[in-house]
Formats: sequence, structure tokens, C-alpha cells
Amino acid sequence: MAQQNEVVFAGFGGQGVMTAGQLLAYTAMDEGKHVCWIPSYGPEMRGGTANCTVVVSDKRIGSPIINNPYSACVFNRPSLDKFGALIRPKGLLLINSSLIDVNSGRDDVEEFLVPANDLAIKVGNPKVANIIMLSAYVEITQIIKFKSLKDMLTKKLGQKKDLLEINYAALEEGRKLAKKAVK
Amino acid sequence: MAQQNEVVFAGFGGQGVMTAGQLLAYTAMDEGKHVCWIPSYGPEMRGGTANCTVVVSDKRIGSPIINNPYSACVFNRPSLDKFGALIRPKGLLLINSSLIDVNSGRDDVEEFLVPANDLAIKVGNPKVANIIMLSAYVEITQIIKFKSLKDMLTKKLGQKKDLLEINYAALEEGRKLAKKAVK
Amino acid sequence: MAKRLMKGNEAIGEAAIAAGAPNYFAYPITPQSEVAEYLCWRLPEVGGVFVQAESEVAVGNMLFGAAASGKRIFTTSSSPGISLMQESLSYMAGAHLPVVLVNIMRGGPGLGGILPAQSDYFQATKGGGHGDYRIIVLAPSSVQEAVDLMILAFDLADKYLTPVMIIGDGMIGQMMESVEFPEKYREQNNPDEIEWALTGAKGRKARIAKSLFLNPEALEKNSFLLAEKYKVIKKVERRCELYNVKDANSILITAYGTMARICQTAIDELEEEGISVGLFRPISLFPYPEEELYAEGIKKNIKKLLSVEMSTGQMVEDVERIMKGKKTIDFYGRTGGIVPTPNEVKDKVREMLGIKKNKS
Amino acid sequence: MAKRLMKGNEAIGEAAIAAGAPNYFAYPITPQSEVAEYLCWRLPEVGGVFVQAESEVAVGNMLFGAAASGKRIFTTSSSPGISLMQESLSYMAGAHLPVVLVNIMRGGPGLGGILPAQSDYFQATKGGGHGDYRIIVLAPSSVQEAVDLMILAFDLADKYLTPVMIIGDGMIGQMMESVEFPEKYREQNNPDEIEWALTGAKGRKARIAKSLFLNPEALEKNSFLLAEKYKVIKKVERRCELYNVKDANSILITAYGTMARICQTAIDELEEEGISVGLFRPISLFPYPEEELYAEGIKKNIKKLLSVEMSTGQMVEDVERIMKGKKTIDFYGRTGGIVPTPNEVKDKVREMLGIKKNKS
Amino acid sequence: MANSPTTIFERPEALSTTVTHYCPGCTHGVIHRLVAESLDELGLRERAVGVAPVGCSVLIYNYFNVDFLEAPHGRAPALATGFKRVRPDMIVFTYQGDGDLASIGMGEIVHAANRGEKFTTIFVNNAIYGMTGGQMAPTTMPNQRTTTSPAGRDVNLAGYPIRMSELLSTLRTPSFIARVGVFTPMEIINAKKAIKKAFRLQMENKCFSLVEVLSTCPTNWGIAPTDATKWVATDMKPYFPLGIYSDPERKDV
Amino acid sequence: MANSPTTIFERPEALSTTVTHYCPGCTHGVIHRLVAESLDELGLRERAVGVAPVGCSVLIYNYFNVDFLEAPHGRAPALATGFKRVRPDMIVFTYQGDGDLASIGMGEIVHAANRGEKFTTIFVNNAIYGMTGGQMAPTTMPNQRTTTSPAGRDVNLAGYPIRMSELLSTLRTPSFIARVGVFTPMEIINAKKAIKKAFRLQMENKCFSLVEVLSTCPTNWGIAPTDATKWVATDMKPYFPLGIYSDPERKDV
Amino acid sequence: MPGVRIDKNYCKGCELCVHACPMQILEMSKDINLKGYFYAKLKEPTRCIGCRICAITCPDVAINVLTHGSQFVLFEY
Amino acid sequence: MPGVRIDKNYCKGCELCVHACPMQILEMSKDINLKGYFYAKLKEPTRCIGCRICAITCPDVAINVLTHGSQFVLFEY
Ligand SMILES: Cc1ncc(C[n+]2csc(CCOP(=O)(O)OP(=O)(O)O)c2C)c(N)n1
Ligand SMILES: Cc1ncc(C[n+]2csc(CCOP(=O)(O)OP(=O)(O)O)c2C)c(N)n1
Ligand code: SF4
Ligand code: SF4
Ligand code: SF4
Ligand code: SF4
Ligand code: SF4
Ligand code: SF4
Ligand SMILES: [Mg+2]
Ligand SMILES: [Mg+2]
Repeated sequence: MAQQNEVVFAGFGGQGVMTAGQLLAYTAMDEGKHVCWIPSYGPEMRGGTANCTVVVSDKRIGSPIINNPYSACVFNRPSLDKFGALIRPKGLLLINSSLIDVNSGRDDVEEFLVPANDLAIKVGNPKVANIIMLSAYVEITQIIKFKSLKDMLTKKLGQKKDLLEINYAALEEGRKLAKKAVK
Repeated sequence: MAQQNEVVFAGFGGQGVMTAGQLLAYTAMDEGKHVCWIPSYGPEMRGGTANCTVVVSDKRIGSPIINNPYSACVFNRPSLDKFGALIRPKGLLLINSSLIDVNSGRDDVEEFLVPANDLAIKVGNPKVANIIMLSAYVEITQIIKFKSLKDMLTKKLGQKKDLLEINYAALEEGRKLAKKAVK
Repeated sequence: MAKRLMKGNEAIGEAAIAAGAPNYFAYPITPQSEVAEYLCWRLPEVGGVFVQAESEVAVGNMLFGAAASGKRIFTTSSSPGISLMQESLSYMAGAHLPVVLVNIMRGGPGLGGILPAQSDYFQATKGGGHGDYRIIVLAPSSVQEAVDLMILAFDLADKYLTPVMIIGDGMIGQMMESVEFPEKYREQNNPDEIEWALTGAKGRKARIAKSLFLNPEALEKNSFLLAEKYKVIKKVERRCELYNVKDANSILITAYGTMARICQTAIDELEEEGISVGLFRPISLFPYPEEELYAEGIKKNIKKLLSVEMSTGQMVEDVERIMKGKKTIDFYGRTGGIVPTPNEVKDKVREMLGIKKNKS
Repeated sequence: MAKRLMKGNEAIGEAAIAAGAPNYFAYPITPQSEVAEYLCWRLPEVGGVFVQAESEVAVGNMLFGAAASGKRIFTTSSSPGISLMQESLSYMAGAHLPVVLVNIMRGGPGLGGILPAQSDYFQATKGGGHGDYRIIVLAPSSVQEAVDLMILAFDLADKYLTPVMIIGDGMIGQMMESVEFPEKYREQNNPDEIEWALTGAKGRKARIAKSLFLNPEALEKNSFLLAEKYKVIKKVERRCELYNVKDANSILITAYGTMARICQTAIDELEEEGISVGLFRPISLFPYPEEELYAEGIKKNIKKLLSVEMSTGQMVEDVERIMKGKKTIDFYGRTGGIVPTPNEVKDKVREMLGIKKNKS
Repeated sequence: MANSPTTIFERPEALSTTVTHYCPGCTHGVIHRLVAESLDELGLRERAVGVAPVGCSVLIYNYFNVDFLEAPHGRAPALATGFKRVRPDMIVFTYQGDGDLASIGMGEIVHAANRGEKFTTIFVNNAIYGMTGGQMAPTTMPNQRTTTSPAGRDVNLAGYPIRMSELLSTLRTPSFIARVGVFTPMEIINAKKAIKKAFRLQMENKCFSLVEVLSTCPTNWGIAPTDATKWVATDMKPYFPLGIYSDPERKDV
Repeated sequence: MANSPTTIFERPEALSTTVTHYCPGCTHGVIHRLVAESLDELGLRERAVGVAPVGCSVLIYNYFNVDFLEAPHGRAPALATGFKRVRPDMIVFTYQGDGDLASIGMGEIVHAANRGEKFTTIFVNNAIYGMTGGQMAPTTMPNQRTTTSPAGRDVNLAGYPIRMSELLSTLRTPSFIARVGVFTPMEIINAKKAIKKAFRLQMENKCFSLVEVLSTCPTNWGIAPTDATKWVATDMKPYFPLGIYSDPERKDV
Repeated sequence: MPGVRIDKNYCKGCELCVHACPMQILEMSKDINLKGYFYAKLKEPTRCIGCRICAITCPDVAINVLTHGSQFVLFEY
Repeated sequence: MPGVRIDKNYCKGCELCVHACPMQILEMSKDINLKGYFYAKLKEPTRCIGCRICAITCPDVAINVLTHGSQFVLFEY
């Protein structure tokens, strides 16, 4: 894995893209990495798309603003259109195939289809689509240890047993899918 | 008379020193001279002494602030103490002897004693002490024509007949006294 | 027109009327309350608008609203009052609105005092408000010049659609000098002839006077537009005056406003002593007459420059920047209401030249 | 203490608590309202004071009152809000009171936008208020540095009895990075141990916190006292950081805050292209690290300097002044919420060196 | 010709066709429409100038076919004063939120009202700072949760909500001041009457006029639009009684 | 020992011995003394902090043996809020003129009162801007001549005088608000009672307290001190009724 | 015979009209509009009395009301 | 037997006390004090009832009131 990895989580407000990014950042930090999470804020916020960029690096991080990120997890069509094009060659793109029926059309990036919403409904809570996506991303990139991510979730959700169960399930679904994909 | 002449009118608030200065300035302007009238303003104003400086010159006036004026008309003791010392050598000092029983003690300035208040009461209005002093100053310095000063008073007081009379009288008193003094 | 002997504060008010701007919004503050005390009866005579506002914050925003009408409007205040107008100034600059403000400076910081000072130079010329904007700043040195610059200020404001500020120390406001006003007073602007004025969306698209641009590209565009405007202003609106400038000069004094007049007297008296000193008086402080100063300051007969100010040293930073370290620049300043006298300036010059002070 | 991942705005709030200043007065404004949203529940936990004021004008003056108690107090705001504090800032500076303000800058002028900008440099460093005063200005480039500088800011404010302002662009407030706070949080000041604090005239003469000096000599004395203070500050409180500075450098970039980090990335990437560029990052903007910049900029390997800012060009004027015309100084800026990207910086550098842009 | 339909309700001319940025169910939209209808019905659109606040309605000028000024936060009444004084022939109105008018803008609104400036203020009271993300406003209800009062407004530290209509009607200068709501169709009808009268009085150069409208902020209140209108009726209305507080045409107020 | 005299009236300890700069007969002096006496009698001097306004009383700190802050024009209530919040154990008061409090300081006083800040405000209403030379104040009487209303205050352009006590007592937050006068010995005695109660309530940490005192400005009114006190009684009092407008200890106000 | 026209692309799905209609003949559609909102639609057009209550309630001015021929007016507006 | 002490150098000659004294036993002196003001003085000391009205009326706190032995109190203050 590159010395510095950047990933954008992008989707509608409410799809939990900010949380997904923060979970990744928290976990990476606990693993002793340099991290920087930066949200898009401003006009587009109200009633529009939301996105955040997470930079994970072994050394001190320079620009928090990334023109061409290494990777992106896109949850809706507008996000695919915007970030699909920005990813670096040899980059990585995870597409929420539950809501997006096309792909980036790029041949210079690795593309994975993750039916995040469908899987979420399957595990019993549409809200965990972001966890499924995140878990798939982590499985593919190994940017952080899967176990650390699970621990972080446990830490964050604390007592909420039932919620915890569903999130664990979501983690597993994402992971399984990724394993298949990466074959 | 010097190319530039400066005179300070100083006394208690209410003694009409500002008006005296303005009358001089107005008249000198009408005679085509460059003039600048500048009041002292600030803390000392409220319930204290007041003074203004009038600069009359044949050429454009530089500093409106004069360290060592050519002349001064002082209406009360504090003013004498302050300005008596500042006057230029060979300068001119008019002292309101009605309220000031000492003199500057300087031998390098010309000094005139003008019992302005007494003369004012004599002509029937204590308020015209300033006019008496001004008229004496004009007579001595010839800085402006006596006639122009009289015209200015007429212009300013306009219809107020009785007031006018008293002011004319004041002018005469000041002038007489000065004539005597200058012999 | 006949000469009139007038107090600076009153002349400033009359000048605005002459400039076709009989619309005044203000809040009292020493040493310039005479402007309001004059205009409160004078404006009704000429069918103008006089509003005593509840605060300077309100004044700044009344100007903002009134400016959008296309008519000429103005205010006068003094240092602390001007500080309270900084937000609205930034808004008006951002919305490209013409407005004229007069700051009759008093000693600061804080409540300070009410005597003359020049310690708001930075605030006026570098922009006391937030964001990428500048305002035109003019500094008169006599009552007559105050009148002339007032009229110019309104023309520049309309020409460049920007706030213009006149800064004068307390003396400018308090002293009486003879002044002449234009024969013919200017008519008020006709809003219907102004393509940006808010006149009602009748038979045209609605107009908006605003400074908000949620889209960053648009906001940047507006800021670059402002920057362009300032470039032009810097090119064509520089104004200054030279006094006693000649090859014999060994020192060039920079001073503005009344301070410059005081230096003139010092220069005349020094000349008699055989010490030749020139004076560079910027009339526009923004744009600063940079080329002009450099051209004079660089002359090889000039040993040193001396910036004389009623402050602890503000304009001197611009003089340093402009002279690019080519000459040593000295500073003499008094502040808080104390005005450097001709004698002090003379002493400073002698000291710079290593000349013993001759008794006086 | 363990690392924590925190939003800049929240970290700034926590840092104040660590600095023994759990006393906060503020009015909401994007992009820094999270500070208040964090402190409104966090301060009660530590027995601090949280007041949501009615306006920034009130905030500035609440700070004024609270500062006179001798306790450490602070506020945070963004550009337009800071403009409204200028009068009170001038008063606090004049009264020698310690206070810390944070300006999370957004695009201006006027209402502008809410995205990151650096266009309040002039206002902060030249004094947006009236009178002869300056304030200390610090510019962090990471969340951790924001925390460290917050703590430093309170120490400097107490040491010099002056307002200190931290200016960061919107990114500093919005981004999350890992931060560490001091093991031991500082106790609050004990007013009874502070010789100027207002603690009640018990067994001593009454104390007055004021900026009014009707006597001009006294006011001038106070202004010269301030000037002396700034001299000392300029001597001992300059702070800056150098990055990739070496003899191979052909260009020296000056940039502060987040902008500097972006330049670092550009510099790293340029280095790979074989283009060697150094970075001079002022951490204190007032006092500006003048000697340090001059020393680096004057090195003969440096062909040109480049000031990169999120503005239409403000700090660049100081760079020009400091470099005394010894080197050509170029400027690159985006503003209004648009942040120059590493690519833009790289392109600009190549252009300055006359190097063709290699495809990327 | 019973089969050529006639329109008995449509978008007023003074409103542009732009879709607003307001959240679903936000009654800013209703209030916009009432203002637009009043301008149209009184034939004022073409000589009207609005002053936008800083708040969610800052973009109001995108939704009106009317000239607009954009004021600094809270200062709309000062801008309106400035404009109206130099153009007394125009119709001027400010549209302000509760943070804008009752917090930072307190001084400006009180003094404009007291000078009797001849403009109209539409005061939208939604008991919160909407635009900046739901902080406490001076009008926030006791114990109401906001992002700066997460445990609910503590009246011992923040005081009670300010009732602007009551406060302003203590001024002796003649004025028209009314509080209305838009939380039921009936109230919307009354609100319309008040707003129209406010403009009519300005038209007749009678006095300063202000209509306070109890409005909703479903987003920051964190409830559905339909619950939001209910909350106005059950929680806000009792503390902010509706009615006319000052009327130049009625001496008995 | 009937021949060792006992003093039954003397200068309060809280007052310094400095001669004030006030004009002859200016009742600022009386009000100063009433404040000083109240502080002494309640034993508060040593833990009191005053906030001076900008106005003729800007130099008040020269006349008290009490710590003082000097506020920007109109902002004293904000300074008092800031100080009192970090030092709730101290006794804080502002002393403000009508220009200071009712004009530029409107926002600060209304919000401090509404938050229920635990400090005391002495509001000196002399219907004019004294310090700056007699310009019109928000409290200037209809047709009263001032340097900015030489023909008398025109209520059609400048509106009517603002009654701060009435305005502030519309706030729901508990407070003590009273208007008193110092134009007769009897009124001075009542004024003293009100001011002392205001401080007592602060001492008991009860509420915000404000006492509006009708005062004179012989100099700028252009009349003799004795006529000035009469004018307050005949012209000001009818428009500014004396009395208690809000009292935490009386629910029937 | 009156009727209402709902421009679904102005509709933000707030449901205020649905609750306001005295005849209870409005409902939310199952599908979404361009903005992704479930929009309001007329359930039983024939029972519409043209009272305009839905229209005056709509914050987004998505509703027009028409009528054929004479129409009694429930309220002055 | 009560009496008042007027410190003439605090007096600014406003005459408020003169008008306030219920016994009308105060008057303005013919000569001026250091500040140039005609100051107030006691005309008929013996008739002073020690009511303190002059003292509470004085804006410049120029008046002290003394008494020998018991003194009836006209008003609580
Ligand atoms: C001087 C200044 N301070 C603060 C802000 C930030 N701000 C923007 S809108 C707003 C409050 C909006 O609330 P309100 O007026 O109630 O309008 P709403 O959004 O609720 O309709 C604030 C504090 C600003 N833009 N300018
Ligand atoms: C920001 C600001 N604006 C204006 C002034 C000028 N100023 C000083 S005192 C004053 C008004 C004083 O009147 P008031 O508050 O009634 O007090 P008074 O002198 O009548 O006792 C004004 C306008 C100032 N110092 N600061
Ligand atoms: S945030 Fe609140 S006030 Fe703003 S648009 Fe949304 S609902 Fe309306
Ligand atoms: S000017 Fe008026 S208020 Fe000021 S001291 Fe004199 S009399 Fe009193
Ligand atoms: S017009 Fe009346 S009846 Fe018809 S849909 Fe609308 S509300 Fe219902
Ligand atoms: S009220 Fe308007 S926006 Fe809301 S659901 Fe009905 S039609 Fe749609
Ligand atoms: S104490 Fe009473 S009686 Fe004696 S002088 Fe004073 S007012 Fe007159
Ligand atoms: S009241 Fe006081 S100041 Fe006035 S005359 Fe009497 S003693 Fe003198
Ligand atoms: Mg609101
Ligand atoms: Mg007053």
C-alpha cells in the first residue's frame, strides 16, 4: 500500500458518508498513522450531496485538499460523476451498485460494485450501508486491520447491543463481498 | 508690520475671546489677507480658560499652530501666565488690567495695559470688554484698518441698533486708549 | 463665488451640498459634531436629508441602504465611530457602492482623547474591515482643500463605485480659514439614469445590491474584480504635492494633512538657516503616490527621508516599502493630541544632519 | 496524554480549557459555530463560563469586562464578526488587557461566503481599529498547532497585557486531525495575585481599566508605552518554520496556515521533478519574522520569492517591504473560498522558472 | 362557457419561478408568498425594494421579482431607513429572522420603529438560528433544545424568550405592530390580512409597520413539518399571543 | 456631652474628595452620592466594580473609591456582563447616560436585562447628549431645542422620546426596574431608596436591576440649575412617570 | 367543477397540504420527483371543492386551483 | 442644636440648597471662592433645624450637617 492513501466518501446527506470517513480516520489514528479528515462544507451542504476526504499516511500530512485522490467510495450517481473522474490512474473506486446502475467507464482504475443498500436491508437496517461500504473498502485496501475497525465500532456503539449486532453483520457482509471480488 | 502676524486671544470662557478673534479674522479676510483662526478645544474647554490664535499673513499660511506668537491679548491671570512667556522677543502684549494687577515682567516685549472691563462697564455693557481690547489691538498694530473693523461689526450686528451703539462706543474707547498709549 | 471664513467642519458639510450630496447620516462625536450641528438646519434649506442615527453601526448601514438608491450620500465621524463602521464598509466595498466618509481623527486607541491625531492611517489605508477590499483615502491640509477633496471624493466614489474616505486631524475640523465654493452647485444624481441603482423592477429584471456569493467561483470573481478596480485606481488616481523641492535639498520630509503645513513652516525657517529640506505631501493615501515618492526620494542629493506624523509611526511603513531600502528613513512622531511643532521638526532635521541646535 | 481525533474547532475550545481559560463569550457564525456547540456543554463540566452574546459587538465588550478580572477569557468568530469587534479591540489594547480571539476566516468582503480564506491578514496585522495599537497574530497550519498556539496565545496575552489573535482559514476549523493536549491542565489565574486586576478597592487605592486620557501628554505616554511593548514583542516573539530550505532552492515560497501545508505538498512533488523550492512559513504574523525572512530570501541561490495566499494579495506587501527590493517577489492567490491546489502552486513555480508544464 | 377553466389560485407575479432552497415544510415559503401577494394586490411590486437579512432567507432576492438589498446581519432596518429617506416615493420592506432582528439587530429595529421610519418589517420568528445550524435565539422557548442549549434553554442563564411585538409597542411613536401565525390555513388567512395592511399603511405614508410571523424550522427543531406547525400552536402561541399590538387606526391599543 | 457635635450628614466613604468637573447644579453629582451612600450602607464598596459610560460621567472613576472599568460608548452592560459572569462574587454596576444607554447601547441593555445578568444599572436620563455639546438624545422631549434640533425635536422625523423603563419591563425575565427623580428633596429620598434596593437585590443575587433617574443638564438646556429641576418636574415627569415598573418581590406589576 | 394542479417538481413532500385539505382528498405519491421527494397528488379529484386551502398552505407554491364556471368562495383571501 | 458646615471650595454656586432649605436660612455670599463661584452660606445659623435637606440636595456634597445632642429625624434616608 502507498505511503499515503486518500479516500473520498461521497453521497447524499443522510447516507452516513461522514461517519464512514470518521470511523476510518479514528481507526487509522489508533493504529498510529497520521490522519486527516476533511468534510466538504458550504452551500452544497443544505439538501444536497455531502462528502469527506480521509488522508492516511505514514508521515506528516501536507495538503488536506486532494486534487486527485487515490480512491473513492461513491454512494450515489452525482458522486460517481464528480469523483469517478478525479481518481488517480491505478486508483480504486467502490460504487454503491444499489443506487448506481452505471460505472465510471475508466479502464485505468480498479472498480468494485458494492450493492450497499441491498446488503444493508438484508442485514436488517438500511442505515448501515455506509458500514458495508467501509468494510469492503478496508478489506480490499487493507489500509487498516479489519479487527481494529471492528474494535472501533464496538468502542463507538458501546452498550447499544442490537445496533452492535447489525453493524457486525454489516462488517461481515462487506468483507465477504470484497473477498469474493478480490477473489 | 511683519509679513505674518499672529495674535492669541485668551481668557475665561464667556469673556468673548473667541468672538474677538473671529472678528479680526473676518475683517482681515475681507481685506484680502490670508487668515487662519484656530481655537483651543478639548479638556480645558469645560469650565476653564479658552483661547484662540489668529494668523494673518500676506502669503499662504503654514502651521496653524504657533509656538511663539508675535502678540497676545490676555483677559485673565492664567492667560497672562501662560502666554506672557510665549510671545516672541519684540512682540506685543495687551493685558486686561481690570482683572490683572501684575504684568509679564518681560522687558523684551511691548506691553499695554487695557482696563477692558472697567471701560466696558463705562460704555454700559460689561460684555463688550472683548471689543475694547480688539479695537486697542487693531489701533496699535494697524494689522487691519479700523474702518474695516467697524464695518464688520456693523455687518455682523445688523439691525440690533442699541447693541451697535454700545459696540461703536467700545471701539472708540479702545482706540482712544491705544492712541494715548502709543502717544 | 465670494470667499467665506468657515470652520473646517462646516465647510465640509457645505462642500457635500455643493457636490450634489445633501444626504447626511451621522452620530455625534467630538471633534466633528459641528458638521451635524450645521447640516441639521442647512440641509432642510436645500431639501436634503438629515438623519441623526442611533449609533455609528447604524450610520454605516444607513449609508449602505441610501447608496443603493444611486443618490450621493455621506457621513462624518471620528476614530472610534469609524471603527464601528468597518463591517458595513466591507459590505459596501463588496457590493460596489459609492459612499463618502469623513474621519476627523482624534487620539487613540480606545476612547483616547479628543485632540488632533493621525493614528488611523493603517485603518483607513489597509482596510479595517474583513476581506479583500480597499477604499480610496484622501487627506486635505487646509479647509479649502477639504472642500475641494470632498467634491472630488464624490466624483471618485461614483466613478469607481467604491467607498471614499477623507481623513483629517482635529485641526482640519476646528480651524477657520477662508474658502470658496463652486459657483454652481451640482444637481443630485437621477437614479433613473443609473444602471445599477435600485429604482424598482419596472419593465426590467430585478436588481440586487449584495456581497454574498455562496459559489466560491463567483465570490473570487468579485474579489478579482475589486482587485482590478484598485489596480486602475493606483494607476490614475495618485495625487501629491511637492514643496521646496530642489537639488539643494539634503532631506526629504514626507507628511500629510495639517502635519505637512507645519513642516512647511519648519522648512521655510530652516531655509533661512541655510538648511534645504523638501516636502513630499501625499494627498491620496490610497492610492499612495508611490512612483512620485520614489522618484523624489531616490534623487542623489537626498541623504535621508523623514516621515513626520501625528502617530507612533504608520505611514512610515509605506515609505519604507516604497523606498525599497535605497535610503535611510527616519521617523518623527507625536501622538495622542500632541502636534509636532515647527521647532520640533527643525530640531529633528538638524539632529539628522548632525547640526548643533542653534539657540532659539 | 493519548492522541485524540478532533475537529479543529473543537480542539481550539478544548485547548482554551487546557490553558486555564474556561471562559468563553461568543456569537454563532459559520465556519466556527462548532466551537460554541462544543463548549456549551463542555465548559459547565469544568466549571467554566459560557455566554452566547447578542452580537459580536457585545462579545468584544464582554471580553473587555471579563479581561479586567484577571482571569483568562476568549472568543472565536469569523471575518464579519471580527470586524464588529474592532472598536472594543482598540479599547482593550489601549487599556493593556489580555484577551485571546480566534478568527476562522471565511471569504469576504461583506457577507462573502463561508468557505476558507486568508483575506483578513491586513485587518489582523495592521490593526483594524483606530489609534496607535497592534495585536499579536498567530497562524496555525494544523489542528495540533492550533492547540499549541492557543495555549501560547494565552501566555503571551498575560505576559504583554495585549490582545492576541489566532487566525486560521475555514479548513483549520473544519478538519479533523489527531491532537494531544497537555497532561496537566492549567489552573485559572487567581485575580488576587494580579496587580492590575479589578478585585475591589479593599485596603488599596481603586484601580481603573481605561483608555481615556484627556490630557494629551498622558495619552501620548500611553501610546509610546504601547509602541515600546511592540518593539519588545518584535524582538523576542517572532516565530516561523522553514521547510525544504537548502542551497539547491531556486525559489523561496512564503505562505502561512493551511496554505503552507498545501505548498509543502507542491514542494515535495516538485522536488521529485528535480525542482528545488524552499518554504518560509511565518507562524507569528505580528510580529512578522522579518530578520528570518530576509536572511533566507537574500541567499544568492534564491532567484525569486513567491507569496502564496488565499487572498488577492496581502501578506505579499510585507514580504516586499522586508525584502527591500533586493529580490523580485511574485504572488499567487486564490480567494473567496477557492483554495490554491498543489498543482496550481507547481504550475506557478514552473512558470516562474520558465519550465514547460509537464503533462499531469 | 363553463368549460374554459378560470384560475382562482396561482403563483403571484412578484414571486419568481425559482424553486427555493428552503427545507421541506419550512414556512418561510408561505410568508414569502403572502408578501408577494400583498405587493401584487396593492400594485407595489414595481416600486418596491426589499432588504434581505442574514439568515436562511438571505437568498430571498432569488425568489422575488423585486429589487433587493442585502444587509449585514441584523442591520436591515438601518439600510431600509437610509434608502427610504432618500427615496420616500418607493415602498421599502425588510424581511428578518429572529436572530437577525431580536438579537444582533435589536438596536436598529427599536430605533427605526421609534423614529417612525415609513417602511415595513416582516419578522419571521422561528425560535431558532436556522441558517447556522440551530443555535439558541433570543426567542427560543424555555427548555427548548438547540445546538447551543443541548439540555434546553436555561432561563436562569439565558433568560426568557423576548417578545418583540410587546417590546416595540411600548414606543409612543405611531406604528402598526401585529403578531400572526402560518401554522393553520385560518392563521395564514389572518397573516395575509396583517401583512397587506402593513404595506397599505406604508403606501399611505402613515407609519412604521411590523408583522411578526410565528414560523417553523422543522430541520433544526428535528421534527416533521406537520408536527412543527402543531408545535407552534401548542408551545409557541401561548407564549407569543397573536393579535394586533399597535395600530394607528385604533386608538384603543 | 451635648457639646460634642455628632455628624448627621457627611460625604460617604465611597466618594473620593475630588471636586467633580460637572457644571454647577448638574444632578449627576447627586446621583453619584446616592450610589456611594448605598454602597457604603450595604457594605459593598470593597467588592464593588463600576463601569463608566462615555458621557459627561466618563470620569466617574475619579470621584469614587471603587474599582472601575471604562466602557466604549453604550457597551457598559456588555462589560458588566463579562465581568460579573467570571466574578459572580463581586458587586457590579454600570452608570450610563441616556445617549449611552438608550441610543447606541440599546441592544446591550435590552439583552443584559433579558438574560437577567446580576448587575445594577444607574440610568441617568437628562434628555440630551451632555458631553458632546447638547445634541438630541432618544429621550429628548418633543419640541425640545438641542444643537441638532435647533427648531425643537420634530416627532414626525425623529419620533417620540423612548421610555426605557417601560420598554425593559416588557421582558419576562425577573428584574427590578424603577424610574425616580432628583429634582426635589423628596424625590431624592425616594431615589435613594430605589438605588439602595437595586443594589440589595444584586447582593441577594436576585435579578438584574435598573434605576432610571431623571436628571438635569442646566448647561445644555441653557437654563439655571433651579429652573432645570423645575423643568424636570413640569415637562419631563409627565412623560416619564416615576414609579416601580418591575419588581421581583411584587408580582402585581 | 373545480380542480387543483400540483406541479410535482415544486413539491418537497412536506405533507402540509395533505393534512390541510378539508376533504382529505390529497395523498403522497409512491414515486419521487427530480429532487428525490415523494410528491403530493390528488386522490379523488371529483370531490375537490376548490376551497384553495391546500394552495395557501403550500410553502412551495406548488399548487394552482382552477374552476369551471361559478365557484363559491369559502373565504376572502 | 444642629448646624451645617458648607465647604465653600466644593460649592459651585448652583443655589439648589438655598431654594431647598425649608427654613430659608441659606443665601449666596457676595464674594467668590477659589474657582470663582459665589458660594452658599448660612444666613441665620440659629434657626437651622438640622433637617439635612440642603445637604441631600447639594450635587457637590459641599454640606455637612452636625448636631449637638438629640436630633429629631424628619425623614429616613
Ligand atoms: C456579523 C455576523 N454574525 C453572525 C453571522 C452568522 N449568522 C448568519 S445567519 C445567523 C442567524 C440566523 O438566524 P435567524 O435570524 O433567526 O434566521 P433563520 O435562519 O432562523 O431564518 C447568524 C448568527 C453573520 N453572518 N454575520
Ligand atoms: C462610538 C462613539 N460614538 C460617539 C461618541 C461621542 N459621544 C461621547 S458622549 C456621547 C453622548 C453622551 O450623552 P449621554 O450618554 O446622554 O451622557 P450625558 O453626557 O448626557 O450625561 C457621545 C455621542 C463616542 N465617544 N464614541
Ligand atoms: S433550516 Fe429551518 S429555517 Fe432554514 S430553511 Fe430549513 S427549516 Fe427553514
Ligand atoms: S454638560 Fe450637562 S450633563 Fe454634563 S456636566 Fe454639564 S450640566 Fe451636567
Ligand atoms: S382545493 Fe380544497 S378541497 Fe380541493 S384539494 Fe385543495 S384543499 Fe382539498
Ligand atoms: S404542501 Fe406543497 S410542498 Fe408540501 S406536500 Fe403539499 S404540495 Fe408538496
Ligand atoms: S439643615 Fe435644613 S434647616 Fe438647616 S440649613 Fe440645611 S436645609 Fe436648612
Ligand atoms: S447646593 Fe451645593 S453647590 Fe449648590 S450652592 Fe448649595 S452648597 Fe453650593
Ligand atoms: Mg430564526
Ligand atoms: Mg444625557
